[in-house]
Amino acid sequence: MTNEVLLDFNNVTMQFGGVTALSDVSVKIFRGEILGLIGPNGAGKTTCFNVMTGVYQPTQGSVVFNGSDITKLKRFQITQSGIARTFQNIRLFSEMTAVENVMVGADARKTSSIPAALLRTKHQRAEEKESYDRSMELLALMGIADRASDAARNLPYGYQRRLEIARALATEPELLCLDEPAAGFNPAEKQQLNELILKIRDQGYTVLLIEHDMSVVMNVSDRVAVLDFGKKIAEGLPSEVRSNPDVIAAYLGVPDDAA
Amino acid sequence: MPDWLIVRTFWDLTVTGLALGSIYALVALGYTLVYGVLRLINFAHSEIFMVGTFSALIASTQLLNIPMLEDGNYPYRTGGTLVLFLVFILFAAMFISGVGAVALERIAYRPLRGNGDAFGAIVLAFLTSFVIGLIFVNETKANLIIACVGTAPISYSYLRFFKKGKKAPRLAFLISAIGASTAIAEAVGIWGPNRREQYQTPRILEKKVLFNALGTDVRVDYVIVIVGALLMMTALTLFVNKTKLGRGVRAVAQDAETARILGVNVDLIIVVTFALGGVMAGGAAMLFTMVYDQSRFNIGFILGVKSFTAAVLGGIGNLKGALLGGFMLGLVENYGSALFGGQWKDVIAFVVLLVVLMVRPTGILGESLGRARV
Amino acid sequence: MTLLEVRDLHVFYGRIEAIKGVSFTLNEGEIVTLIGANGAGKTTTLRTISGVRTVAEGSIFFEGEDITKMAPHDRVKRGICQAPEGRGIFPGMTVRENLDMGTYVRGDKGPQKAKDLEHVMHLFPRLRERIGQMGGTLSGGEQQMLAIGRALMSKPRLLLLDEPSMGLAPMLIAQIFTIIKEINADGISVLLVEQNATQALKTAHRGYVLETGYVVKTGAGSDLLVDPAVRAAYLGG
Amino acid sequence: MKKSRIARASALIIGLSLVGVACGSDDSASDGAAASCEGVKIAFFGALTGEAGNLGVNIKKGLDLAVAEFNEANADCQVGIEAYDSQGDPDQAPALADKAIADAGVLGIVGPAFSGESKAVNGKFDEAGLPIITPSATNADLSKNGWKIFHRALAGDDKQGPGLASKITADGKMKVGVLDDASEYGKGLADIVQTSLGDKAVEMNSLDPESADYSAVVTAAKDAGIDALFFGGYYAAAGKLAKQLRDGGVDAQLYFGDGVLDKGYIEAGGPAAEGSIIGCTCAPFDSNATFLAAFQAKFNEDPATYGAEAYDAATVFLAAIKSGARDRASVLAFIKAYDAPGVTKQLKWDETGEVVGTAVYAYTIKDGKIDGSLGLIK
Amino acid sequence: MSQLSNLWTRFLSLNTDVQVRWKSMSRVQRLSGYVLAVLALYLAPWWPKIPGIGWLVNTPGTQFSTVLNDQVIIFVLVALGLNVVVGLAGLLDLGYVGFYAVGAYVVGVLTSQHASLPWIVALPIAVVVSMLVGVILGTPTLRLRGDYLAIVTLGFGEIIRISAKNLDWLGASRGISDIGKPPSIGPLKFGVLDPKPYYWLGLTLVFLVVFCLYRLEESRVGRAWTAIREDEDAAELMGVNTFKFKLWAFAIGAAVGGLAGAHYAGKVGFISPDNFPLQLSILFLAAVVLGGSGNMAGAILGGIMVAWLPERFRNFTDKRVLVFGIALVLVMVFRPEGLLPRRVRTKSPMKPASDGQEVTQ
Repeated sequence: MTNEVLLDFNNVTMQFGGVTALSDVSVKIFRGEILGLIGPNGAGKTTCFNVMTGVYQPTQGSVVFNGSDITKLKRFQITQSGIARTFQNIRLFSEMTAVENVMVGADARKTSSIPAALLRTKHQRAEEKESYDRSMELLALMGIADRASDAARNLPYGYQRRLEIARALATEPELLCLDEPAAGFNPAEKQQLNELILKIRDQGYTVLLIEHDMSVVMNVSDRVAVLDFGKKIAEGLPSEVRSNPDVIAAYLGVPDDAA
Repeated sequence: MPDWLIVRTFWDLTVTGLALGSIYALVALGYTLVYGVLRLINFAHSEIFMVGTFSALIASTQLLNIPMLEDGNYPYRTGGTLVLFLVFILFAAMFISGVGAVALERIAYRPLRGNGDAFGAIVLAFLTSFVIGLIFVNETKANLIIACVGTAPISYSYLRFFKKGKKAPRLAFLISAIGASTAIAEAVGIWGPNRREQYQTPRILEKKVLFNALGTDVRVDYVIVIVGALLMMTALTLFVNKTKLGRGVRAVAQDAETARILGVNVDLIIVVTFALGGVMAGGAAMLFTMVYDQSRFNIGFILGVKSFTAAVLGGIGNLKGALLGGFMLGLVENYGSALFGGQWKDVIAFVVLLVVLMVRPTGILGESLGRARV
Repeated sequence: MTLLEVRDLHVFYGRIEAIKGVSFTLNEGEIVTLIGANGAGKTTTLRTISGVRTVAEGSIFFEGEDITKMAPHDRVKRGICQAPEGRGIFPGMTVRENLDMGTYVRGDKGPQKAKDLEHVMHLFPRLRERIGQMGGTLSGGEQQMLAIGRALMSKPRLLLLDEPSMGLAPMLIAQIFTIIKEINADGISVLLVEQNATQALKTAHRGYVLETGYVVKTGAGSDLLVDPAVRAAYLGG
Repeated sequence: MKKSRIARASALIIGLSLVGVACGSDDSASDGAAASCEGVKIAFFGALTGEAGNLGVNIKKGLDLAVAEFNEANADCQVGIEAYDSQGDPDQAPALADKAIADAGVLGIVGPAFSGESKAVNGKFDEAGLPIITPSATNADLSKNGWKIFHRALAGDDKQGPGLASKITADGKMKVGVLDDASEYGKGLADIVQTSLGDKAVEMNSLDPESADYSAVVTAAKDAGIDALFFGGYYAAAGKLAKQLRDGGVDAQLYFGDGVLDKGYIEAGGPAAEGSIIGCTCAPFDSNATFLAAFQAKFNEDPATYGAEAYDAATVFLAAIKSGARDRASVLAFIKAYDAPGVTKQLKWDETGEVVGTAVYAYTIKDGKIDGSLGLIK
Repeated sequence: MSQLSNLWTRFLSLNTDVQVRWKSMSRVQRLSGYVLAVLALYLAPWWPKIPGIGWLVNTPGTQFSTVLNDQVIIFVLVALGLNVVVGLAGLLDLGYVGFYAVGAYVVGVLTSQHASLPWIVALPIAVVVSMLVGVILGTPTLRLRGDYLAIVTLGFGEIIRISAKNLDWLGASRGISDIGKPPSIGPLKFGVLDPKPYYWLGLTLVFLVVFCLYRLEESRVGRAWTAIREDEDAAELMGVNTFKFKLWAFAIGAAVGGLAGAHYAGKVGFISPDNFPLQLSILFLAAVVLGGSGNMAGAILGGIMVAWLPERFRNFTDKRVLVFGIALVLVMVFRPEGLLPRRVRTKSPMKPASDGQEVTQ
């Protein structure tokens, strides 16, 4: 972890109709770290995510990524500039094979379009090969290469979760945002996931992690930010956050339940 | 004041536009209801309307024995008799259209929902053997015999097929709807009372001027159409909002799975939805024949496209939107015809639709019966 | 007295067998919980009991009556009502209308309904404040309360709760489980499906542990809670 | 198995196709026996079914009658009839025309019935040298394409339009609304009428014939204060228009072209159709007593629009066959030289295929029937 | 029918069987197989002369070779184009006839109405103009979703037809006659009477289009389209410029539609607005879905069926359309994904998967 700010989430306010989902939230993500974002349901975590990835335009404030303002960029441009994400409720391209799913991600960095595909230029063939090889590599990294040519919807749940991560990684992001990746995992699987997240970080990616499950968040995060009712109420090392009285009041309430 | 045709005749055009718009609105309700509940463009709804116009014809000529008047005078029916006759024809058209819509759902849609039943199986089996009969004997009577004989065994195997059915993709519903629409229109064109020719309906109502407002003569039939449409619309809104079945319709539109869990009979609600749409189309059909005195086997197609446009314009899935969209489309068409000539009116209607959708991508009032899309 | 009995249930999702022979019973007045990891078949079991999923093999008895092939609405009439996973609030209906949907099969009017409504309001005072608000604008916790309240409006003999704690903050979770106990104290049997196994086992009289479509363990809630194997697998270290 | 099914099936199909190629180009009847009428046919080309079916059925009956009479009179020469049902659709017409051309037994065509399909296929008939006599396609441009095989048994719209205009003038109308249905036929005719009427005409745009509601037109007509209205279009729209005009309080005299001359107009218009004046270059059905009697005897009904013209057209072909013509070229040559009275008019064609010396008739609707008693215009 | 359906499923699996064997054959064998199949297709005008098969395929009442070109080739081309829009990118287009009309009208205007360019020059212009029209129509409308797009495209189809009908510059309702024909090459004479050269030309165009579309499908572009169809939001968040690729799909679909129109105009020599009714759009869509939306082979089969069946059963006369309607319902009830459903491709464009098994459904 360096002190270089990768993403600066700057005084963002987000309103839907009359409802304020985020009010004046500022978060910094440093290059190479794993930042855990936690908070009770409805606190605005996913909204945060959606603002970062361009799904919503913030009412106020800005998002600066790698030194440039990405607030007004379109979603695909944000992805191309280096932010990738997974989804809380799995959203794979279900009729495509696993490897094709990942290739869609890899294609984000490619340039060949219709004319090149029609003529099958050398450049295009090289890109296709690159996409394919990179995708297979990622599938192997996630440990799901054995089902590469199965339709995504025929994969088991755990495979689908990991395929989502592979697809996001294929876009060659600098920042990887994981939205509740442990949902539906049993403890053993959660353990594997923790290792996987650490492995991803070690490969040089910065990771933003939204998670309900404390065992995941507290174990892998370098730092944790806590949201409650659209406001950031704490930020710091896991141990600091854990003992923050505001956090306990708002979130951890009954420590016993943090299974 | 400029001397343009549209300025001179503005109020005339407004009245006639609203009358036509009322018909669009009533037909649009059928599209909107079914779309709200099933997310399906019921392409064959237009034929339900067409069947309604024929029901109105048969009710008035066969059941009420109203003669075609050669001289266009209406000497003998006034007051109570007239009202009674109109109401009878209205109910006849509503009934047949309602039944038709329900049957359509059973035959063309329910099997696609993986939920086909004996009725659908028998009709589909009949149609299958009818087609087979056509290949070998191209003669209607012999064909009917073949079709009847073939029905039983085929429907048995169809039922077995239905049992293991799964839900079809959305496009399949659309194509099935298109097929049903084509088949119904053609069947009426081949075996209907006047085959493919236009027919006229007998007149019951003398179209005299009721009152004059803003320099415009307002005819009694226009008043009946507009008031009738508003009344039917109100009745429908009350039904959907205040009755138990209506609440069921809204619940299924918003979340069919949960509605089922809470004890709503979803299949019944779908039947109710189609029936409501059919009844509204039947009402529209009766009003239509009253004003325009005519129908034809293919009258549904264009009117259906227009009404669907009206539904989208107002916000599909939204009952008030159908009303607003219908009136708006009727007016736009009339003003447009006066401005640019009748040949351009469809162009104008679609341009208005496009402009509205550019500004409000889910129609003027947005979707409401169902859940707004994320 | 046995209220619900499930015998050797098999259910398919497409070609995949999601439940591979689950059997269990629930006695009148009990809270029984099904726990297990995601994909173990808990929710599918509940949905099969509600009747929205069809049974491939096996049977379900309610008060001794075979309801395996009964339509969902008839089951609600007999007193089985579910608060579904993800709450299933009708977003375009007011809280009041949502609650009214609970009485859909009963069709009660007037005083009885008003009394039930009052009872639900008493259990969930938050709903009283929100009575005219659209269901879609409620917060997660309020929606969960509404879902349970709505199911209660049908005056069930057996309440099926699917993941009532899902997506809720721990403070709220505790509240919800307290209310479940209250409901049970009123004489309503509860079948509870939960990921939050600790809380579920604390609340329930008995529990069944499901694993990939099978029942692998059963026992009193308090016994399972201390069972080392269960602890290791489902309660986290 | 070494070879796949696809390859084997393909090979089989190729082999058999090649045999087919070798066996001769296209299916052709043997046209050797000059004297016998074996396989000689006259074809009908037009709509028998579909929305425009009525008109074609009228024509087909005229053809049927003529051939039946001929076959009865010439036991040694039985002429067949082939029907090509295009449903009036220019899209379907070419494949039917090619079939007709490929059938060497077809020596002449009564049709095509409509102007649209004529444009789509007449070029083919011309190239194949297959003579046609249309009893109904009145579009003025048709005779200007240089098709040597083209003939029509009645005058074109360029004669009908001025005729109608002079009738309107003769009736003393001073302010005439001119309206059309934007179809080729309707707009073409309306334009001619409008030009012929000069400054008496008030242009009223077009209407959409498929539409149910013409209130914008009614409003405009009321606003313009016209004392007569000419509508170029077909009977279905005309019926709706008449009715809505009367209901809307417009009592201008209505004038139409031959597209409205059909009982469908009376059915659609009802009482509102009464008194409308309809022009046509076709002769009234009772203009020839012999034909009328024969037709009634065979079909038990009165002949309808173009029935007599179709009978005339067929008679010309039959005369050619009678004279011994057994191929298309000689039939064509025979028609070019033909000059004899038919049931509707003297049948003789000029270079372009227009029938010489024709007239425009005016019809009216009286007591729910088409009435031809107004007779010739001019 | 369930038995029939089973039969069909078995036929399909037989196909897979053949495919597996096909893949196991040597390159030479496969190549010769392809050549034979192509040759057989080029000889199609003579199929009616083959005993047995001839009876099956022949169209009584109409000239078979004319049907082959005017109906079958046109529908196949159009279905291929529409399949890109509907089947691959998942955009419901109910006004596709508009692009077909644009292609035909551009050729009409350039070779007869306002200029007398040779057909061969007008053809590429027609394709490009159709494509541009696709872009012009697509730019404002592709932001709409699902059924809203459907009704707007339907409106566009109508606008194009009504404009053609009322603008004198486009020949109004008179239409355009004497449209230029393809240049004759040696013994291949593109005349008025013989439809065979047109068929061969059309078939060549079909092969060309299939070749191009195949390349697109098996590339980044095809993956982007499929991703958009499956989940548009997720696709965009994975870096797919959804608007651009949807527009491309629209434009390419339009170009193929325009190509079909240009070929048609060159063949028949006369076009009028009556050739392009709204109902034709619906037939086109029916062809794609009937055959199997999203599957090129399916689209081709659907196109052939919708074009050829009505001619084959011409003796039904006025019941043809009725039967067509009933058949649509029946096929959708029993084969909701079309006659040849879409398959998930198992192999990547670069490397065939090791097992070569196809996953159906």
